[in-house]
Amino acid sequence: MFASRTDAPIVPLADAIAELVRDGDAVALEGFTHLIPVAAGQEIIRQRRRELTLIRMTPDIVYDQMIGAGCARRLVFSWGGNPGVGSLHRFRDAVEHGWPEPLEVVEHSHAGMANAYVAGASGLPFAVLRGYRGTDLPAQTDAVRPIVCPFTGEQLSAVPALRPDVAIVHAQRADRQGNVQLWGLIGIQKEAVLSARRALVTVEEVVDELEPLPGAIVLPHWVVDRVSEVPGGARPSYAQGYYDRDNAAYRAWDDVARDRERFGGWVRAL
Amino acid sequence: MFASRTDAPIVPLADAIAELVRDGDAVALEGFTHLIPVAAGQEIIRQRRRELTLIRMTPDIVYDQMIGAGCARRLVFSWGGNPGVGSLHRFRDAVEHGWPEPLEVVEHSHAGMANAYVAGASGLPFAVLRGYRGTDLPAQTDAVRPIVCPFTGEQLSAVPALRPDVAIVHAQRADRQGNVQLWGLIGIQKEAVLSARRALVTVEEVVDELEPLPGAIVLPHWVVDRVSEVPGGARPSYAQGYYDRDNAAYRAWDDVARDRERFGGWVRAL
Amino acid sequence: MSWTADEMMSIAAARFLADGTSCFVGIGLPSTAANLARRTHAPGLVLVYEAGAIGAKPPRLPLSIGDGMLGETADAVVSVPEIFNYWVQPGRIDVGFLGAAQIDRFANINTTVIGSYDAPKVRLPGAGGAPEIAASCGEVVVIVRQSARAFVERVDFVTSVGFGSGPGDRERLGLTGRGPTRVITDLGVLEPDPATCELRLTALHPGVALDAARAATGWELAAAPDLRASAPPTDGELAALRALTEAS
Amino acid sequence: MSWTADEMMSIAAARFLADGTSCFVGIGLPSTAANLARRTHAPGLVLVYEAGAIGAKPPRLPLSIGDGMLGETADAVVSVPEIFNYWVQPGRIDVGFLGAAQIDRFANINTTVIGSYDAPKVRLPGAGGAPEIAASCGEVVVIVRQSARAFVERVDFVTSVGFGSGPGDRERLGLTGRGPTRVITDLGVLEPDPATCELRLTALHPGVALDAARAATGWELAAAPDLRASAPPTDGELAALRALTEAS
Repeated sequence: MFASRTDAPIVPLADAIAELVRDGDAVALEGFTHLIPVAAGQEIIRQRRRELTLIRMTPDIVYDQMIGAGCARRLVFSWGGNPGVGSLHRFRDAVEHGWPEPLEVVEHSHAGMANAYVAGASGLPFAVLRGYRGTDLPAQTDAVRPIVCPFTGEQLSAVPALRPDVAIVHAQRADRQGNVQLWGLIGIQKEAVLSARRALVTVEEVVDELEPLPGAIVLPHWVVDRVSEVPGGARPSYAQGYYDRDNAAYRAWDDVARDRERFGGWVRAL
Repeated sequence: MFASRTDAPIVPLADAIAELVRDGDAVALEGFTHLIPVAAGQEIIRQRRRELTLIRMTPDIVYDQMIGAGCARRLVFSWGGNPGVGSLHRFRDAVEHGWPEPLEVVEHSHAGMANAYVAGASGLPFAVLRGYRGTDLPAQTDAVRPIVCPFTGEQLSAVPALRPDVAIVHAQRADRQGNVQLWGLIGIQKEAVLSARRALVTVEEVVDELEPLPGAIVLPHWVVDRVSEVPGGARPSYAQGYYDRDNAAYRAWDDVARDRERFGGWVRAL
Repeated sequence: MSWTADEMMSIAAARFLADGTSCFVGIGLPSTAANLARRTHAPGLVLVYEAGAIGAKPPRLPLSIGDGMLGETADAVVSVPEIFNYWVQPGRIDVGFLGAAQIDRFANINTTVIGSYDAPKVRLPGAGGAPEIAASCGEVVVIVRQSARAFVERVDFVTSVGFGSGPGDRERLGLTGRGPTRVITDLGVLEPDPATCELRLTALHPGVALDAARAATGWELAAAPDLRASAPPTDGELAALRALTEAS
Repeated sequence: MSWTADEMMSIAAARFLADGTSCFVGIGLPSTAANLARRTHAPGLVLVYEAGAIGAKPPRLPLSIGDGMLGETADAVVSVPEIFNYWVQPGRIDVGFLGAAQIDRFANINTTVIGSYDAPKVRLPGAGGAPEIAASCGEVVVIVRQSARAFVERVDFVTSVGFGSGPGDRERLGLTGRGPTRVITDLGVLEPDPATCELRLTALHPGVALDAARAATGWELAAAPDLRASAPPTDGELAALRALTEAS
């Protein structure tokens, strides 16, 4: 069920994707605006994975690319947009016009989806939150059900655990054993890795020693299946301590994604 | 319900206890073997608080002292002993012989009690865990009830939220605004503070600037009601970066606590 | 100095943020107004961003809610589950600051779809943190440009609950916060009628006619008996706002 | 070299810990055995302590499960809720290493009270992390000195479930781990009979007679047909153990 206690092999990204990601898998690429595993997502496009259930709280450019390239059958998400810019045009084209193919959406709020990951990481079948009540979201999904407090009788909402087949996250560093260190805004990465059956971490660099840093967390090698060294693997998002967010690239994507032709050219050039 | 956004006043410990801890309160002194707020507990003894519901995952020497001194009517806990030494004799005397007065116990497992704090900190009435099933604990408490997953039908256990009137923790440092920084084994301190109606933090020192440190967490001043500067306030437990655990003192307490007379002398000398 | 309607909107919104309160900030107009307030009358405003930054002090306007400077300048950085479970859900945040694609007369917000859910005319980004912010923050301030397309009788999709279908709904749903107390637009300010929970006009920005506000609203917009005129932006407010937006 | 029965017990327990596995360690005898294993045949053993230290490498034996050196030498330090929710509960830990005040023929463990709960003869420390460790770790190894007072027909209080009242109980209760696979004592080793789940003697330590083990057990102790003799401690094992215990 979970990764073995042995070292996490450090392999090229293409090998890691080939080994861990299969057609039809539920795949979670996480990174809450920071450390987004963009290179790994684009490698999934190159390897022409199909019928994936793509899971991500904040699908942005890389998911727009994977959806437009036809990798996805379903999207599980809580906010899908180009932050600070506008729409994800490939995502909208798939939902509004079924191009390149219809996309089933399973929609959460951030709080609901974060708690679904927490339940998965905790080995629980569901999580409880104050949320969704009075909104139109529960009517559009099987993933929200009422639950009653056995002590107070109060009604709350339950969400089912997320248990991806594969989680992929990007981190700043790993050591040669495969212990992973990330810092800055840590988002939902730990929960994504711990909720998944298999986990891949791409890193800016592999180092001999993970010197402790303020705000850093460590994922032990035995909960990680593969590590790939991919400098710049989070661009155009950012990796604190390595490079800044390329806001111009987010703006530039808007033009590429608006037009099917132009997007097709982008995919061929990938 | 929660602390205001204004600075947390930095006041002498005696004033903080007088202001925040009232007879009959539910009081949680937390610190999981590290950063135990011993000085604050002993000040509660000095101020002769009575009828308290004492809450603590791991009641050890300082709770043995408070129970023996007659501060407590009820104890909510998950493991009560002198770590590495043996029994808490004042705790046992209260439970086994009702001396100095009977002590009602509400008993959890660590996992159950930690999740009860998490529910309190999360504004939820209960928490869910895999636990207690098949044990004799649920029959002895109202604080464990079965709950069924609304998605899988699986049966799990629910525990009610802990919502102490007052939480008291010890930390390494605070700044003059009352922002609190602690590092090392952080235990359950954040959850204790966030689950409580009022919060007091004793610190080793008040500094101008909280320079970031590996593994450190910060509690913003607006979730803390009072800060007291009490160097050595966690002795004989330890404060990482300041002093080590005084294992001899834990062993020595065994003799003091075994004998009611000798313990009485200890209280009078406090 | 002269000013634009958007500048008036951001300044009017900023004025409602009291110093020493905590504010959950979304990207875009809310972030502009909250950062303006922190630079003018509310230096002690605690900015909380959903990416996990508590007490962020961004030197310029972030383009994304996860912009690096948010974490680097924050008093504390926590995980995304923690920001919602330990900070938003218990009601620790005084003001939730939201935008909207559609808002209706009972201040319900839609950021999910225009048209039907199954065959949407426009697929919007979705809920994000808004439903729980709207449910649990002490109060909610909405900032949105006013138009008949955005201000509708009934939203196509209730992403975040304002007052549902009227008085008593929030209590019935167990929503712990007070809900939307103000909607700030480029034309004026709307507030819920205490008796009916229906949004009505309580202030008009300088130079805006009541008819213009009514024309930009998809329901029969009522005006409060004591309809106020917003004070024009001061030079200080305009200078601070422009310094902020030009820096980003 | 000669050795004590306690030394034999710790060494026998350490031998069962395979290299490269993860082990949830309680203070006392389990900690001694686990740290010995890490210093002898299992340098890759991952020690997890309930105070939140994952991959701790203590230079000496900690007196408390929250001893500072645990955090300082750990690969990762997490909160107490996280250690139980993200690490123990999902079954990430291979071996849960527990002590006991009482243990019964079905390997149920009591660390709560001797006598009745409401009027206990002896009030013990209580559950701590044991119930969930016993429920969720891949398997459980118990280390306890053998005596008729500790090895009872039925524990006075089930703090942690072994096999309940026999085969099928763990499955019925939804306990995800395999439960106790070995009980290591100062006299020998007991393991559950695969058919009945009843603890039976599978090994005797050097110099211990079967009758002595039976006399130290509160039920009719059966011996496995292939009853083994534990290998005596090697000089290396004894030296490592004594270096460890003398250092603390």
